[in-house]
Amino acid sequence: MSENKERLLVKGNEAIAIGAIDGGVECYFAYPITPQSDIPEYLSRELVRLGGEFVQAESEIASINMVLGAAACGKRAMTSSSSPGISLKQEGISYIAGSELPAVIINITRGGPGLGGIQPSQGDYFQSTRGGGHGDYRTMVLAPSTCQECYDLTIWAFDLAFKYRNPVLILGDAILGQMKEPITRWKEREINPNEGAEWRLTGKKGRKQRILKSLYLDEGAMEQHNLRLYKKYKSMETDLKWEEFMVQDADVIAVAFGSIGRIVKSTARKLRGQGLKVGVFRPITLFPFPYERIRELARSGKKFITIENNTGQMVEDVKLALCGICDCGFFANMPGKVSTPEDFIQPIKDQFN
Amino acid sequence: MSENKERLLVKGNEAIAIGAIDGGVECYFAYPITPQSDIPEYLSRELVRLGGEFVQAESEIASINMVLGAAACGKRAMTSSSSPGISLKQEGISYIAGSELPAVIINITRGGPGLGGIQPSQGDYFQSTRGGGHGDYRTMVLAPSTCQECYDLTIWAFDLAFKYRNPVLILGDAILGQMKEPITRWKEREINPNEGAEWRLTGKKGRKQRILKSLYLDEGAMEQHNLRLYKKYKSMETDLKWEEFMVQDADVIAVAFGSIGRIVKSTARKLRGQGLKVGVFRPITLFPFPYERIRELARSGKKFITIENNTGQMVEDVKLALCGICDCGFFANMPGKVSTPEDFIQPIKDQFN
Amino acid sequence: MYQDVIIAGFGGQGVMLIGNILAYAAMGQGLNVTYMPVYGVEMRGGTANCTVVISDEEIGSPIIFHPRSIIVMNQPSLNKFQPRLVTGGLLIVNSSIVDTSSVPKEKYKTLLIPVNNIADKLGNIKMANMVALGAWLGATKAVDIHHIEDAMTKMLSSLDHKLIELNKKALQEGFNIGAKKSEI
Amino acid sequence: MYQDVIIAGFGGQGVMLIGNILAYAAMGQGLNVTYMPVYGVEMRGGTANCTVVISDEEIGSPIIFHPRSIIVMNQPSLNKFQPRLVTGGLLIVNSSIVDTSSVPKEKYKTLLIPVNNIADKLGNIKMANMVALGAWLGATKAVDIHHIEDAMTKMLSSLDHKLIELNKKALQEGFNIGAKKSEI
Amino acid sequence: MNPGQEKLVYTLPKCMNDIPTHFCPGCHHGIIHRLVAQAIDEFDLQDNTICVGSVGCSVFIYNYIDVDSVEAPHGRAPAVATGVKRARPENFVFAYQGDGDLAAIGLSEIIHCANRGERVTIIFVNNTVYGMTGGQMAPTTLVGQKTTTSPYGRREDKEGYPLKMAEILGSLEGTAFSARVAVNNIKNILKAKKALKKAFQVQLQDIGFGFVEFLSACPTNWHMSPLDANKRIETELMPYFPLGIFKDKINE
Amino acid sequence: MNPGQEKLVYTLPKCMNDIPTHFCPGCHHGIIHRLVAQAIDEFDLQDNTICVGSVGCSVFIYNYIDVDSVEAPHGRAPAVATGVKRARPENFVFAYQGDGDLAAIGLSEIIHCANRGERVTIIFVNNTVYGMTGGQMAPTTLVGQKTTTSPYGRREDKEGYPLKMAEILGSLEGTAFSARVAVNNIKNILKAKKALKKAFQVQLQDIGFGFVEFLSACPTNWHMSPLDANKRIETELMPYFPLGIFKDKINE
Amino acid sequence: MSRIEINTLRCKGCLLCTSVCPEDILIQGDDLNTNGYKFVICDETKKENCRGCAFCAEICPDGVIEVYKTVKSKKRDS
Amino acid sequence: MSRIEINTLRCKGCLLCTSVCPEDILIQGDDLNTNGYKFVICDETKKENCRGCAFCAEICPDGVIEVYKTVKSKKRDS
Ligand SMILES: Cc1ncc(C[n+]2csc(CCOP(=O)(O)OP(=O)(O)O)c2C)c(N)n1
Ligand SMILES: Cc1ncc(C[n+]2csc(CCOP(=O)(O)OP(=O)(O)O)c2C)c(N)n1
Ligand code: SF4
Ligand code: SF4
Ligand code: SF4
Ligand code: SF4
Ligand code: SF4
Ligand code: SF4
Ligand SMILES: [Mg+2]
Ligand SMILES: [Mg+2]
Repeated sequence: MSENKERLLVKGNEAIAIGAIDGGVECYFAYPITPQSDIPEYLSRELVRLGGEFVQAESEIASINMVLGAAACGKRAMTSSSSPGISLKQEGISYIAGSELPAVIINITRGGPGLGGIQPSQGDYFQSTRGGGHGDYRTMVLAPSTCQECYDLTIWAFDLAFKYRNPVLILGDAILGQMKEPITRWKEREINPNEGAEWRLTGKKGRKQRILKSLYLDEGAMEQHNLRLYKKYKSMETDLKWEEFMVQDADVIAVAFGSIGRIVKSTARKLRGQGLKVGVFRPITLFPFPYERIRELARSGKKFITIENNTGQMVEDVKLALCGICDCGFFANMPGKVSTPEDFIQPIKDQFN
Repeated sequence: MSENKERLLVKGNEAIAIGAIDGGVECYFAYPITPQSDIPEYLSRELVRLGGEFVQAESEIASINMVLGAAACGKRAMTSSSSPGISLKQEGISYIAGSELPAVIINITRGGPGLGGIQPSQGDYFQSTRGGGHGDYRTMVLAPSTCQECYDLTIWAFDLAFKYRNPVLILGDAILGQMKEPITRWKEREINPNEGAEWRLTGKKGRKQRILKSLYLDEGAMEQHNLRLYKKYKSMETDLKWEEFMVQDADVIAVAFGSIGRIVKSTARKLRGQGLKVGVFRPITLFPFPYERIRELARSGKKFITIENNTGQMVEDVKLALCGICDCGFFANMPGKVSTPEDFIQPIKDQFN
Repeated sequence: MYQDVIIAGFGGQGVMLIGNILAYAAMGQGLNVTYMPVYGVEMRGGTANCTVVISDEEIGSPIIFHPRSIIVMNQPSLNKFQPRLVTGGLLIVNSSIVDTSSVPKEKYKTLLIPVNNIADKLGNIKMANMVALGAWLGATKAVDIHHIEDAMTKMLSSLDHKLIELNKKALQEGFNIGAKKSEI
Repeated sequence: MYQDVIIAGFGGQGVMLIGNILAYAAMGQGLNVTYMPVYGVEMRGGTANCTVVISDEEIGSPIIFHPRSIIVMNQPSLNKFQPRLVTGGLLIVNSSIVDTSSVPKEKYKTLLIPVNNIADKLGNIKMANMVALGAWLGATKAVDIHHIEDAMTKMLSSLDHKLIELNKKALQEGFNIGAKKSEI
Repeated sequence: MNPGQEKLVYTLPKCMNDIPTHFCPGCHHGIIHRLVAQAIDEFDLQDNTICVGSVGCSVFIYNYIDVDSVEAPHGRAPAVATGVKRARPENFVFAYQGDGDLAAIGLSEIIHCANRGERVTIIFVNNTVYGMTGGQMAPTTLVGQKTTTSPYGRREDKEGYPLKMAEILGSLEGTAFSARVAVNNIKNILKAKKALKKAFQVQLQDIGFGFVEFLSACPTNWHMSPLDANKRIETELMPYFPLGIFKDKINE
Repeated sequence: MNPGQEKLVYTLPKCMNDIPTHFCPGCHHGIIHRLVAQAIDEFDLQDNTICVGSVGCSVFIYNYIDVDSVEAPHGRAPAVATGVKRARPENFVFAYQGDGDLAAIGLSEIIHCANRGERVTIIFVNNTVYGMTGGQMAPTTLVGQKTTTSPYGRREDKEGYPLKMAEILGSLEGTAFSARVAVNNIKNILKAKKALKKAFQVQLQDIGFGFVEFLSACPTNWHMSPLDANKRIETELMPYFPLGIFKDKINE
Repeated sequence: MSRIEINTLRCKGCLLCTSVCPEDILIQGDDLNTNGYKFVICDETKKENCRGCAFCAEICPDGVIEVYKTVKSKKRDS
Repeated sequence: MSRIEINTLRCKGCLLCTSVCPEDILIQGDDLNTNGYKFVICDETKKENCRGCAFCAEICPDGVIEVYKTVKSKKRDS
């Protein structure tokens, strides 16, 4: 954190909105839902002031499809919502992925299933990383754990979305969305007028017609399309990102993402205070997942425990990473339970036996 | 297959519709989509003739919510759709799971993502088994591989839905939905007027008010709710189901579900003809997944390959089952490619080296 | 006992109907059978096809890439499916409208039958499909003809009796030709 | 340096405001800080609370179950949060409206301050929150008072100058009381 | 009863629970809840009613009105109500929805439900904002009205004009009764009661779909005192959203 | 040109590709496609147009009309078009939707798009059935009409009456032009051309939302010969779905 | 004389009741209840005029008011 | 004499054109094209009457017809 630059005290939601502005968002479409409504509230004011487009859509479905439309024009387009609203966007997300369009989608989750509640939860990990919609597609998934990261990763998300022509999802929760923390803005808003010039729709003047679609009916066409997508998803591994916290000499590594990731860091500090060598591995890209790095750490003999604010989702990825080397412990902080560092002390300690 | 009973030559879709009728469906709500429209077409005729309710809803969302309403009244209620339509139902499915209501949901998949095509695909495995909607819920998932199973499993699905008060999903594909095969009806339609008497809504006459909901705002309430759900999902393992085909003496076991499961059986027969000891393990319940049985087989030294009509989804479950014992090969038949037994010969052979 | 066939032609030529009748008959005979149609928008194109597999064992795949026999009722179907027929397989061609010079004869057991003309002579060109089905049966003997007749009666129940009888005649005519031609 | 506090009261008592001011001031002083409000429907109930954590190290959890200090502006807040306060922690109670007999005094460093009355005397009962914040600062010295004043000026910019000055006075008054009382 | 003797003439409806509400001071939801409960009592329907709740500030309706209840996802109450009514035509079925719920995300469901003529009764609370989520713009927000997501006021050329649901639904064949009412004063409360009664009757008499739109104050998100908010109903809402009956098949 | 000299007076519009269609014999989609293409040519918009396709028998519109195109999920074309137009207000944006697409699953999207007055033009093809999926009941299916999912005929008391979209959308403030036309004979084709032109103009002149509903034959799913299906437009559809202009802000 | 009973614990001080009382009986008090609201009370000087019309109760969003009507002595018993 | 050209390969034999021709020039032929459709042809006996009105082309769903109009000799060149 640079001490010289001005720091702003903002909510995670606002940090995302500011990140979107600095990241060059031009079109933003959303429908209100707690605990993310600060994002549309901020952007309805600030993006509109800057000449960008904001439409409060009639529904989550309409908003994701407006994103599809704007993205097809090569604009940096975004939508945001929370769990039930994200469920409703699944068809649209699948279309955007299938049509290979860039889009940034924010999910500030709540507890589920159903109406559930607005309490913190990480229950949407599977939905985010395995493509909750139909078909064999993936979205990139970024999981911030501080307000600064909310800002940083939103900017990155736009770049990734255009790099891969694919939806990029930011997975936060009510803690991150609602807490305030100082952030530093480090990027000037700039709009690249040539972005997507090779594929975007502008009217066909001076060139051949372009068709952006996900329909593949001709024999063999869908097969080829799926194969190409598959290779693209594989290639995303060049953009893996994670944080390692005191893992070097650790005997036990706790794997946790997002808000739980930061809370577990507090736990680790406490346990270090008790003389236990605990480290934290915090995946930042949830898809692609840093399997290889975890495997590497495992080979050096460390023990693992996954801690999530759900009944066990990312732990499957960690197990797939550890496959054949060792197993992984798991501690489920039930969705709806607001976690504190104390909650994780015993589960981590248990790994030392 | 009993030779005495009359056999009917029907499509898989029709077998499901007939299974629904014999399974006692009272309310059916749907929206047309290929390749499953035979189901609403059949039931709009036959269920209505029997005095049941059919509404062609204005959308997939409306239809899943009509199911929610009818299920809340303790009726055997069903909806059916195909991939994009199922994506749209995710919010509703999450609500039904969260409200602990019984429902049967049919997904006769198509190829995705997006509009994709109506070709066969198993691209919705993750969505089905990991709860494509938000929150930490699961649906039971049954995967038939013959028209007879389409009929049988639909009947079973209703029983399971009421047993667990949970949505049960039947995951088929275009091959199963569209192919005709002889089936034998073995169950008489009967409606149990007392089903769900302990929880269903009827008007509160003579008892206390009942509230069916998924909202849990009070401190600790959602946590408890999620814990209870989690235990329920665990308990579903008493209803695991799978088919083993020549696995006893097999050196290599191919794991495959649904239509691919039956096609791989043909491949296995061919390979046996060539002297290779190949078996097939076909999970019928995809959630819960028969991890334990696969692990057992692995311990006896067999090799595994998973074959799917997607880029690799169930293979993660097989790997989780095999964790620490051995790895699992994988062959991806790309969605949209119509598979034949020949396609799988080489991949399976490769496992023998 | 195992047999499979792809039947293909224009939308109006009744290829799905004879596929269904064949499957139905096989079931009547106590055999295992699968019938797989093309479906959905593919049908808008104007051509249609279906695959029937008959066996006394459990049937794995209802989809056959290399069929043992095919019945092609028009030119596009010949072009599409003939290259996939197994060597030595049975190839039944509607020679009334297919350019017979384009039909390979050595690799396969090829039966060129002017089913349109035969049907026309029998009284209705629409029964060309029955002639073709009959020919296939004559050549393969895969299912007893009386089971086919039963199936036909059931499936065509909306037609009047006379037409059903005519269809049976077409079937028989095809059967005879198929049986004879394939003896050679 | 590490400090955390839960501030709780009725919706109208301005507890979120002083939480924000505190967080803002901590940031101004170059510290790490997190501010965590309750949000959503929970606010409909009529009570509100927030948690502020201040540290010169990276802050892990913004949520504190066992706080080191609490400021309770009404009875329900005392009932809810006092049991969670760490032994020896700082407990600041608005004794103007809280039943002081119900306040445990031994386990904690307890400051009973009639903030409503003090604010009223200073000219506006609405400044009770500032008195409370001042008292907490006086007792903890967690953040320099001039950073608080800067933050206040920024946050209350919509108010006229005179009111801001009054608020500063309330803050100072509270600070003095807090400092004095906690010396004892 | 003797002259001079006291009689309890107003207390909570029988089917209402005697508990504090979670609503903000001066919120009309509380009044409307009670009117609905009174109508249930009047037709003696408590034992026979199934209530479909929706998502919005009225989400806890089942805590207040003591009848069997099911919770619908945001906007889908008409679909859930359809499922309930088709499953149990013998029950009285009503749903209670806000304007975000009914006119934004749930617009398709309400129109199709009305158009099918489902025998259900829908209570629609139009407070021109999303109350529960903190005052965002609704499809019924007035032109020029500032909300948290229309900080410069609703602009007719970008966001369009507020939807008049009672009129739109009234124009559909399946709708048997549609009216717009208010509860800002006693006269209007009396009219609202009458309208509610009819919206119940069209279901009970198997005539068709019943609908009542309530103009409702949200002091919190209008940033007004309860009294000013109450006045706004008459001064700002009624000129655009006229009270009245837009369809009445009972009187046809 | 000399007397007696020949002149090509009718050929495909410039912006149409010269390829066979995938439509069934006698399907009106083909005629409507060409009318749209003619209008594009007339306003010289080919280079500037973005077409939003929908899911239904018209799904391949981009194969026929040679303009930049994006494919919307079933029912969501108005939302996609909104996204496109907001992103590129300088382009001419139109969507083409069937009656299942627009009036069933996409009802909410079309109404809100119209109500916002989005500067887009929507071509709506009402053939009273779901064509692509094999002839199921649509929201516009006539009472009594048998379809694969209304095998006993549409029942007004269960399925309600067909929705009149041109009228409903015409009643919204944001709609600048709304009309219902047919292409069953030359006279109606000429009227249809005029209506299309206006629906283009309201967008080009930044007046508001433009909408044209076409009554369209689906011989296949009506189980009629093309000629009989063409006749049904006049004998059965027009009496319920009157042709006409329901909103015209150009002439106001 | 008719009369009303106010459940002051539940009153939220919205004052809607004061806007409909034909006798201006209801006024805002000075005290806060435990929820922090300034609840309404009866103006002691006007209390007697209560007609038992229940307008106040009809409009109260929180169901705070019960109304007891006293049968007019002029009327016959019923 | 004006005239039309029919792309018989693309004609689907729907006969809509026959319903609008003021001169009844178009009739269904007997042959099938390669797509299996009985395409329309011009009635040789009436062909000459073609007005070049293009009604047939306007209504043809498949864009099968092109119309060539011959400028009337009575009119002046333009
Ligand atoms: C799918 C979904 N989207 C959004 C929300 C968030 N949400 C809850 S209530 C509500 C709107 C409330 O407004 P309204 O229906 O007008 O009711 P009010 O609170 O004003 O009475 C919204 C958007 C949700 N719960 N579910
Ligand atoms: C979400 C979703 N639901 C259903 C479908 C299946 N589907 C494709 S087109 C269509 C309806 C077509 O009818 P219509 O819009 O009237 O167009 P037409 O084919 O009649 O021109 C349906 C239901 C789909 N593709 N996606
Ligand atoms: S936010 Fe508005 S609608 Fe919701 S309870 Fe408060 S006043 Fe009522
Ligand atoms: S099914 Fe109907 S709408 Fe579709 S192409 Fe055929 S005739 Fe046209
Ligand atoms: S009952 Fe009537 S007169 Fe008496 S206090 Fe209430 S409103 Fe006033
Ligand atoms: S209306 Fe009810 S809540 Fe409001 S002030 Fe009067 S008594 Fe209190
Ligand atoms: S141009 Fe006119 S006259 Fe000539 S064939 Fe066509 S419709 Fe008939
Ligand atoms: S209208 Fe066109 S497709 Fe139809 S018969 Fe005439 S030329 Fe052929
Ligand atoms: Mg509202
Ligand atoms: Mg249609």
